[in-house]
Amino acid sequence: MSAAEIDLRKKLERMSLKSPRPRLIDVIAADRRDGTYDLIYVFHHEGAIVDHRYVVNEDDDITSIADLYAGALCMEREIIDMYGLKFNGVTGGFLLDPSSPKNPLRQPRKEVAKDV
Amino acid sequence: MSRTSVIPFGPQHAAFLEPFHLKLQVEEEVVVGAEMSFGYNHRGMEYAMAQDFKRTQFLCERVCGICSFHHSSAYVQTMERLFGIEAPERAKLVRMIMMEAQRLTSHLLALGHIAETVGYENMFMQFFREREEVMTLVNRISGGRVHYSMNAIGGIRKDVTYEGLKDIGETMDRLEPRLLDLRSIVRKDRTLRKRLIGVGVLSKEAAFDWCTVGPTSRGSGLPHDIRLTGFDGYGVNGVKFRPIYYDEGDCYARTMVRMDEVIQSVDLIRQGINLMRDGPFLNAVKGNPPAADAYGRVEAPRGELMYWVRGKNEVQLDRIKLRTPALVNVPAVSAMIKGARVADVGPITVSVDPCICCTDR
Amino acid sequence: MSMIVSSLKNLLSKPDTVRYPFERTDIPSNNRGRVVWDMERCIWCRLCEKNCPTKAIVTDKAAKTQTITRVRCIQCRTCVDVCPTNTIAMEPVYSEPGPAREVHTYAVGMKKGEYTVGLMPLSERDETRLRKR
Amino acid sequence: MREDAATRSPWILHFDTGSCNGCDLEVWALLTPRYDVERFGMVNKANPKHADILLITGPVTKKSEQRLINLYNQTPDPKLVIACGDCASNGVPFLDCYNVCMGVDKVIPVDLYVPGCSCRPEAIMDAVVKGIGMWKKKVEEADR
Repeated sequence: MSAAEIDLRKKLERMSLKSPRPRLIDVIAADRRDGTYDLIYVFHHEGAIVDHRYVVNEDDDITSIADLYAGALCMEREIIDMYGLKFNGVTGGFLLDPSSPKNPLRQPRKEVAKDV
Repeated sequence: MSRTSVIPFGPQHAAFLEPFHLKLQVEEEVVVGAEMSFGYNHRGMEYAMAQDFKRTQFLCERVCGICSFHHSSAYVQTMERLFGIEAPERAKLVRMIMMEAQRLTSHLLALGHIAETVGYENMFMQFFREREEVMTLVNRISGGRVHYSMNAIGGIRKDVTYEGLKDIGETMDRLEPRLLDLRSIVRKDRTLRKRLIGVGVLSKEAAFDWCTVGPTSRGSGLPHDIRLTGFDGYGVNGVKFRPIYYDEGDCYARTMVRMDEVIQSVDLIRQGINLMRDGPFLNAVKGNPPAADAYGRVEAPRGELMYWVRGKNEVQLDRIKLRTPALVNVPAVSAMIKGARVADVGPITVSVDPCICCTDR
Repeated sequence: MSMIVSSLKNLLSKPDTVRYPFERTDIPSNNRGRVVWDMERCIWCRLCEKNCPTKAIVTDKAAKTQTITRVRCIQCRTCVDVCPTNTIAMEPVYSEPGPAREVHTYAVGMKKGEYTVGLMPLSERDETRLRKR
Repeated sequence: MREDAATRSPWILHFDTGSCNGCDLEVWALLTPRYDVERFGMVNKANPKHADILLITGPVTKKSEQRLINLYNQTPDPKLVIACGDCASNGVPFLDCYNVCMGVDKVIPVDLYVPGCSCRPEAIMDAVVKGIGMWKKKVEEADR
């Protein structure tokens, strides 16, 4: 479990003590174009959007939150398909067929200027 | 202990309008497990929509034909937030009226579909007859039956004329008594009640756990409605309404939520027409979307629809993500279906109004 | 009201069906049907070609023609909105289905509403250009 | 006799290969009171073995490509394929998408193209009426 995930779990547990419990809207992944990915957990809480943003590495083993919200499973499976990230105990193959391109939403790496 | 057998449903099946695959594990007549597979409609819209933010305006309507205007409204709202401008009051009201008109067509389709799935051809035809009235109305107003192409970033592309508004009002007057008749039929009808009451129950806790939205969650006693919080045109400018919800959580409750919302939409359209004042309808934007991100939400017929856009100071967008209501509602079917009989699988699946082109994008 | 009453009402009322191929349907006057050019006014600014979201329009300034692939047009009305001289108009009539994908060419010197019919070119090149992959 | 009976009522199979539902809805509108395509003896059948006319909507996605080929092979000859809408004709609004095959004709032979996004029910009806004529010819040729 990565540090970001422990943080998210703590936050979720703290939030779930509140009433009403926040509703999960979506799990968004976005390419940062340097081998790391944004992972955004979006919640609806008290009439507004609350989001928790984390940065994860390509080969991080991310803990699934499907045990807290069953609906998160499909969102995580989609991220596995689109970006090739790994979620613990979740398999991909949600949207893509074997004949489709692999990880279609990965973007080319940014060219980083080297120190001279 | 009886042996478990597997029944495949789909991808091409009489009960579903769209292709998706359902693998049922059945013991005798009772469903003990279900596995759903999607992706037959996956085109790769999120990649395509990030290519050119102007073209996306037309492309996002083509994500789903049933809720096309909701998609484009959500997109332009998100872009307005990103650009930091606000659409004029008149544009917001026009959007609200057209969104409610589209909700009418979508809900009438869903109601007709469920009537057809339980084998009630007569009611199916009646719902579709009323639906056609709304379809010809939106054709007269926007010029298209399915894709309205009315939205632009910063407002609407073309104003609705005075005659157009009068036409909408007259059509609603004509439609309302017929819809009220249909509601009283759905309330009392024996066939529907016998087929749908107590079937496919989704408890309040399960509905929350599966993150369901829209009529699916409102049928299970969760009064979420983004129209109260998300979209500026509703609930802020003096439009009054209350979310409709039922506590039973069965197929009949979901059907009744849709039936009541049809009447509510007629009322909301009338309120919108009354609030309409003359004024500008477009605050045009210049330049490329800035490198920031924004959320936008609307209440589509199937529930909350969310767009998230991150720009990068170019014509291309860095990332556009859409969370469609069907993505969370359709997987919840596997929770409803457990313990149901095979004959009820059709009505249960249709009662969440599955929209596979939204799920797969 | 019950279903029986409603059914009887329907039985006695006029049918809803439009006898379509034998009589015309009520296509509204602002229906987005198909794009037509009035070539007298075209100033060759190429705005329609540039703004078309699906690259359905090809402007040929040398040959003085405007070409539209009917199955590529998605009736978004962008070209009509951007045209500075009202050269382009949207007819309420929809494009006819047919066994071939038609390309309609409007040229200077033709009568209003007249066009030549061709077949859709193999547009692999366009597609790769659009896809940028 | 067989020929006469068959050509009077062709049965339709509608399959969605990844469209936006716009054309699907218009196909459904054909079955409903206002357009009522059953006047021509056409019935929407979910079984490919019963069908004569295939109404295909949508740019063929990679996952439904094989399913479309299966359906086409299961439909008895002579058969007619109608591609409804722009996206089924050449995949147009979805040009940037990575998971589509750009039109039905890249996968199976198409007899009639219906332009429009989404195509109007009248256009689909025109195509079906035209299609019956073409299909009758095919039946005659097959019987000869």
